[in-house]
Amino acid sequence: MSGVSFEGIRKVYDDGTVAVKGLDLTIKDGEFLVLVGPSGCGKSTTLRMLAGLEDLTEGSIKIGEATVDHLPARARGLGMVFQSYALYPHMSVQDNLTFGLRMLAKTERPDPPEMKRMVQETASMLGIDDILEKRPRDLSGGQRQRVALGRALIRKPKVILMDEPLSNLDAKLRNQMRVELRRLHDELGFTTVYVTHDQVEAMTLADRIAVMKDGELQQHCPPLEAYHQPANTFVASFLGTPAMNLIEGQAEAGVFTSNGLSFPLPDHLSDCTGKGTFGIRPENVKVLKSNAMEAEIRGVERLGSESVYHLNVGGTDIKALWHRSGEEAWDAEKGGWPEENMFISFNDPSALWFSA
Amino acid sequence: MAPAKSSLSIILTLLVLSAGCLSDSLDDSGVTSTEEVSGNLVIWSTYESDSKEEEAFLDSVSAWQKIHPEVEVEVTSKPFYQAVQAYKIAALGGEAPDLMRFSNDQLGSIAPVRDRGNPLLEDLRPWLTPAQRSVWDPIALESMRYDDALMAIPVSQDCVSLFFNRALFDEAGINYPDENWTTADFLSAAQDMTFGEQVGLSIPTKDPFRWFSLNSGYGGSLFTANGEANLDGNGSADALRFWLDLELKHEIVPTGTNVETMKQQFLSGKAAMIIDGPWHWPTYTAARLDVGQALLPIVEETGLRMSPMVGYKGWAVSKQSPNKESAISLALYLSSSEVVKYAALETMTMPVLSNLYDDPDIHSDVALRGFIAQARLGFPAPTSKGMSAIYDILPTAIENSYVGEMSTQAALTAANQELKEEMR
Amino acid sequence: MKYFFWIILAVFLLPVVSAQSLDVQSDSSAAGFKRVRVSVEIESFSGNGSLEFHVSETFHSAVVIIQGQAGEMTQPQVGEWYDDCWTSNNSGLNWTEIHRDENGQAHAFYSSPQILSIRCDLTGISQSKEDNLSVRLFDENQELDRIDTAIIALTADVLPPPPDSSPVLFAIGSIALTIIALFGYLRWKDRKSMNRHGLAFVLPAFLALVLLSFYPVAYGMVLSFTDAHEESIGDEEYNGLENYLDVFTSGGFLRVLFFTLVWTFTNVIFHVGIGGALAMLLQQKVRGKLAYRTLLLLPWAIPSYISVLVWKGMFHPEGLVNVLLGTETDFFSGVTEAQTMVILVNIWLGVPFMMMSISGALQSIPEDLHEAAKVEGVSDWARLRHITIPLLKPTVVPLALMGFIWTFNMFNVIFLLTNGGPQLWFGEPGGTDILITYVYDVAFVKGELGLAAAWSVVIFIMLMAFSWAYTKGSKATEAAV
Amino acid sequence: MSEDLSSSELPQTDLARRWYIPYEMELMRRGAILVILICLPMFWIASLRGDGWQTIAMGLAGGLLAVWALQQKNRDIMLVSSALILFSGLMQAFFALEVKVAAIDVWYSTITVALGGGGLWVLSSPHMSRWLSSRLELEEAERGLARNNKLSPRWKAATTHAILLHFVVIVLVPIIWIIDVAFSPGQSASGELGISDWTITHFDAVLSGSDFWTWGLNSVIVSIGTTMVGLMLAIPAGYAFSRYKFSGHGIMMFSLLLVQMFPGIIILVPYFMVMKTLGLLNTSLGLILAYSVTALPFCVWMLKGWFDTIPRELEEAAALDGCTTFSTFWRIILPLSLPAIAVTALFSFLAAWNEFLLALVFNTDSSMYTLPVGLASYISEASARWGDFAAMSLIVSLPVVLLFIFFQKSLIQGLSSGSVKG
Repeated sequence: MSGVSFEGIRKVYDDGTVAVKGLDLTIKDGEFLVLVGPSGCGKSTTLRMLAGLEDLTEGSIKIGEATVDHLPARARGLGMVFQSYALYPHMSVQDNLTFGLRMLAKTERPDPPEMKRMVQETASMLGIDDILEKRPRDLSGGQRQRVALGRALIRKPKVILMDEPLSNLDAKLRNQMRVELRRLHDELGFTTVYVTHDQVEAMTLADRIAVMKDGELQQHCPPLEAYHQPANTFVASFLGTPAMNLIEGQAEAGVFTSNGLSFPLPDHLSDCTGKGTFGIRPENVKVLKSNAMEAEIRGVERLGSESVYHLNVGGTDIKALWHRSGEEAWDAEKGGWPEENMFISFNDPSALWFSA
Repeated sequence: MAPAKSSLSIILTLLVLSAGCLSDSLDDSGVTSTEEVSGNLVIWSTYESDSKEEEAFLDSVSAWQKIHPEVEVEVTSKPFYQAVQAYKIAALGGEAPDLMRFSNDQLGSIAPVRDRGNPLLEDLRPWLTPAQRSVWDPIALESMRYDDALMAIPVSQDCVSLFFNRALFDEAGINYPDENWTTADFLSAAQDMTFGEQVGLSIPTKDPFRWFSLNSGYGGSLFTANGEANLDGNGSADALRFWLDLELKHEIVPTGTNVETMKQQFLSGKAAMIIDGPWHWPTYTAARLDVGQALLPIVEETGLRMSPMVGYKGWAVSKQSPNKESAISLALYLSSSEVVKYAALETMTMPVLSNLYDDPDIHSDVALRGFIAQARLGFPAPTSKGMSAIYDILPTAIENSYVGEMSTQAALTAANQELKEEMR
Repeated sequence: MKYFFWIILAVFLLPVVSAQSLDVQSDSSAAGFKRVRVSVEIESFSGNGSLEFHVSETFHSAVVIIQGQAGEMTQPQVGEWYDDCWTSNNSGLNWTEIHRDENGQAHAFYSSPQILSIRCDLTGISQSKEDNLSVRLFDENQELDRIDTAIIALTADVLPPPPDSSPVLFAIGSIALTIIALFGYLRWKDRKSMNRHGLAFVLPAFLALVLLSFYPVAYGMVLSFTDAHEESIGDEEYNGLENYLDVFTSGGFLRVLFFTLVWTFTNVIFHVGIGGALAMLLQQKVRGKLAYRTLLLLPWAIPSYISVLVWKGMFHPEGLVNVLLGTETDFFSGVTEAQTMVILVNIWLGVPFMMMSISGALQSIPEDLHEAAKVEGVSDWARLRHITIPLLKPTVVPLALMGFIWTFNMFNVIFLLTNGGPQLWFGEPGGTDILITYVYDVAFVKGELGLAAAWSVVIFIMLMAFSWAYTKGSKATEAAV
Repeated sequence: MSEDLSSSELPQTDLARRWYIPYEMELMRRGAILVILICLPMFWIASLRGDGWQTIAMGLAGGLLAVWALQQKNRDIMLVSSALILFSGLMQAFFALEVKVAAIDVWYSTITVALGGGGLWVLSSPHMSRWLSSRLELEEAERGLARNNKLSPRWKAATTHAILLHFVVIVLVPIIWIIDVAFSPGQSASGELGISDWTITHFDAVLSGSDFWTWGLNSVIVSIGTTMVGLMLAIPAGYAFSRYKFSGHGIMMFSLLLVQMFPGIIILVPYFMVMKTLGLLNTSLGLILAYSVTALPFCVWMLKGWFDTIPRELEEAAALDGCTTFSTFWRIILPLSLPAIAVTALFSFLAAWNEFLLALVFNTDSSMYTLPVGLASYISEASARWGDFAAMSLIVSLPVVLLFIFFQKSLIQGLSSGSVKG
């Protein structure tokens, strides 16, 4: 297994649109990197450039120590799982797995018993040894997904690339597969470059995430770090559901004022001045009984273990999250905060300030 | 079930190879039938749409309609090459037209058909008095008969004769062909005028119809007096040899010439002589070609003049037609001398009425006179099963001799054998 | 024209002879349609003369009477000439056909002056109103006697019976009923499952198909067991497998079958091959794809008869093909040349349809299949062989079968181009004849309908066997996608 | 021939050198295959002309040798084979100049000389020889890879265009001939190609022809009628065959093909009798029914293939919210199948638009003629009015071409009834 490094890679399509604007990113050997961002942010293009399916306009890509800028895809020794699984419909599961191997030159093709062993090993690892003779169209979504993964893993590639592999599965199966993917990665330790637009997958799977927007890298760090210290408002709003509250306004002398709303900044932000955006995650919004900002409740989404309160404070919409284990659970029995005259405060160490 | 290929398009039998000596004209005979005529008539015409012949024909029909206002005539034009097949199918289905014009070898193909014992065409003998019959050239009338029955009222005749390009002859300093031209003069003239792009003679070598003229010149005849097959009779093999050598040995006639390319070469002044019929004459004169017509030459070896097969056309009435009175009245009118004469002068179609043979107006037209003279020297195309079979068998003999597979004698003997079987 | 001469002659030379008597009877229904039988008895006539018939004041016909021997004049039998006349010298006890000269002019000969009877069926007599007939006897110089009578032809014209459409009605009716009954049974059989709705959907199409084509096909098959011929339609008798025996033992059978198979397989292989190649080329990112596709589709759009005729002109010895190839081949006289020509022209006609069908199938192969293979290290060639072609099979396999059936029965390309090609074998199919063009010759040129029907049934069985084997074969090998 | 020329002794990381294959190699391989392909017809033409086939054999040998040499990366043999191809082209040109230069010789020589010469020129480049003896520097390999990615798509496009143009020329030659005859004066067909004075007299003659418009109208009615009736019959049948496995399913599908197998020629008379009994003679309806039945087998098969590819879940979903079979079909399946319907429509339209035989036989009176029958009346045994004939043929084929251009996209997509979609 080997690491991957992108050095200043740029991708300009024939019609002039710039998909990736100078991306620099290194992925350590055995690391699980998740490229995440809204659709059209260049994450898939980056993945395809790494895979060799798209040509590189500028910059260089290294797999391990070898630069692979213009190498054809087949020369890069990678494994890839597609969103649509891209299983060969006219081949059995076994043939799908061994197709790549069977097509190697005679000198490098593993002899039949060896190939049998590799199939057995991969199949048992992915729990698909009972469906080896079946055709892809007779398989369930989950099974197809595992076969696609098996096909990528069987050749012991340097890096495994995954392009939104779970997006075609139903919610329950998706969670199950996420856990299993993570388990496989930890067990086999292959370097993985995983592309998704689902920030939940990013948070749960990634050793490190790279958030992208309009072809530019926003932040590259472990998921929780990005969650708690987002580099900019985009990363902040992108990660976490419900999304972080972001209020643009003016801060001087420890007081933040936005149209119709003003409140004292928490201590660690008291010296911020000038225009900027104040951010606080809904779960960190403190709900008090009195002497704080009056909040009018617009709606409540009760999800059982937690509830999302849509509030309006001085004309600005704010979301607050009640969680069962929250220590100031006012009405624990009724499961949630009172319905009227609620007061909130933003005085929390996790609040953030983004200067404009 | 509809034909095999979903977009099976056309059985356009463009028999460019064997155009044959067929043409069309209008004709009439002295007396209209005395019966009162009624009901409506359906005529299938095979004239080329919007052509001069079609105009002449339609004018005559409307003229007849003025005389018989109570009869309503509906003319449908049919593509010529599918006419026989379309007629047979329609007749077998009870939807045949009342009146249609056929050539005698077309009659040879329709006459033998029997649908539950009934022929498709009306036997016209009971309809005509001997006086009415006497207006036509007896040979023409005879050619309209099949197994004794009179299938149609003759209206025109046609045969090939020698066409030559006067300008090319002058250029080569050879005097024009005349009555006592022999095949030797014919060959040497053709050879002298073959150089560069120009050819002395252009004929569709594989066309049996034109070869018949040479065959009779060599003393050959398709059938013996009492009607047996006689393709390999005296002189036929030599005739075929001479005919093929015009292309194979003397290399005068360009390879693969067919009627269409022969016409094209003559029109573009690349052929000094061709053997063609009056139906193409207007095209040549219209192209302001200095074209002359002469009798076919006399065969050197036998001293006999080449005599072409004369094809006849006539108006036939369907047996199933409910109003034969008006059909025959119209047919007689269309083959009456006034209509035929108009057609002869307008569209070069040769009449078959005896009185028109020496008609001064017709004689005033040099070409017409020449064609009639040639026709008088021709022999009538027999309307019989044998004749249709010849058109089916003879090409095989010609092609075998052409590619050298067989000698002309062997080929013609084999053909004759096959013809005997076919006629059994 | 000859008898005019006699009449004038008769008028001048007529010696005065004792008065003769003339007796005329007419029979309106003895002589057939539009004919009246007129028998004339002439007593004590001597020397030469003529007997004239005039119908409603217009000259009809005449019989020349000569005293003496007949000489070598012919006596055409009844029905051989345009009309019939007889003579008798025992006042009608027995009649002999009258003599006619080479122009067909009737001559009555008699030796001694006693009763001479002449009987003629006069043609062209109206059957709707009475005409007056005037029979005039002339001797060599003047008219002797004349009798006027009225005649009318009473036999009616017998129109052939219209083709009875009852068998057709019966066939269509019965087949419609059987189909409906069959569908009813099938629906009852599937009553439990949802499948029965399908039958209702399929019925209209099936009914239309069978209604129009069942009777003709059945008629054709029945005909193949009879000695049906153009000259005896309607009165054909059953002749067992004689036609089929003729088909299989006919001279050119193996030759024409061989060329038909060569014709069909070469055509289908090139149609699918070139069509597939073009489809794949057009699959790549290439500019002007619409223009290419439209141009390459023209042979399918242009009516095939015009394009085939143009090809015929171009394959002429001085045609464009020979000019381009620098050859002077006469493609119409050599067998192999003619066969190559007809196949090339049909390939030109058939490629566009296959190209379109295959490019449709190509487009349904998702792009990421190829990308997955590329990443897996599979070469272009291996991708073509292991992914593209196998995935095209479910479309190309049935397409090729339809192509096979259409080309096997493709009639008009060969008919228009060579009409069966160089005819080098007497009474056998020509060089480029395939089964269907030969069937046309047998049916419409030779008129042997029974034999042609047998040939058609043989074609039908061959095609059916091939298609059945083909579908069975392809089902087995087809990667069940 | 496998692509992978990697030799194992290069260090693992030096992927560029291990994998780099100059795109010229690929080009030369395709060039060699092209030479082999063009030699085959040339043998036939040489046999037709009777002149020596040695030069062609030389070209073929060169092609085969080149393919083998490229496999073995053997530079000397590659040089020899390129020389052989080049020389064969020159020899062919030389012989042709001596006897008679024909277009085919020019074509053969240009291609062989270009490919042979190109091969030699490529092999002579130092970069190539270094690569062949695998003495290539790493950066040079990487630059080579970059060049490959930039240039090879262009070369591929160029070769694709070249091949497509070849086929376009072959397709267009007869059509150019028809256009030439249609626009040049006179009614002759076998005149020289090339139009001296363009005239549209033929088009005027055709369009102002007495019954062109009646024929045209009849043709339009019949063709559109056939498309309508054809679809009305084929769509439900196709849907039923695709969705329901009712008993007799297989036999009925096969019997659809069966009907096409019986030669139509022989059964014209009984078919005429059927039409007469049903009173369909001399009617457009008669032709419409006849042509729909002709086109039915292909249309049903096509639509079934297409409906197979539509996943059943859609229908099940529609059935859940209470749609009857018919409304599901009408509201869900039909809109999805417009491309396939477009194809069957075009196919039925064409089956009716160009058909001649049935039109001639069934419609005996000329007011009911369709265009193909009218077209045939231009050819009589006395003389063929080629000019008008060509002009009318172009007019007849124009609507079909326009139809295709407009429905191009959905037509192609319609045909993609492959079983992989969904």
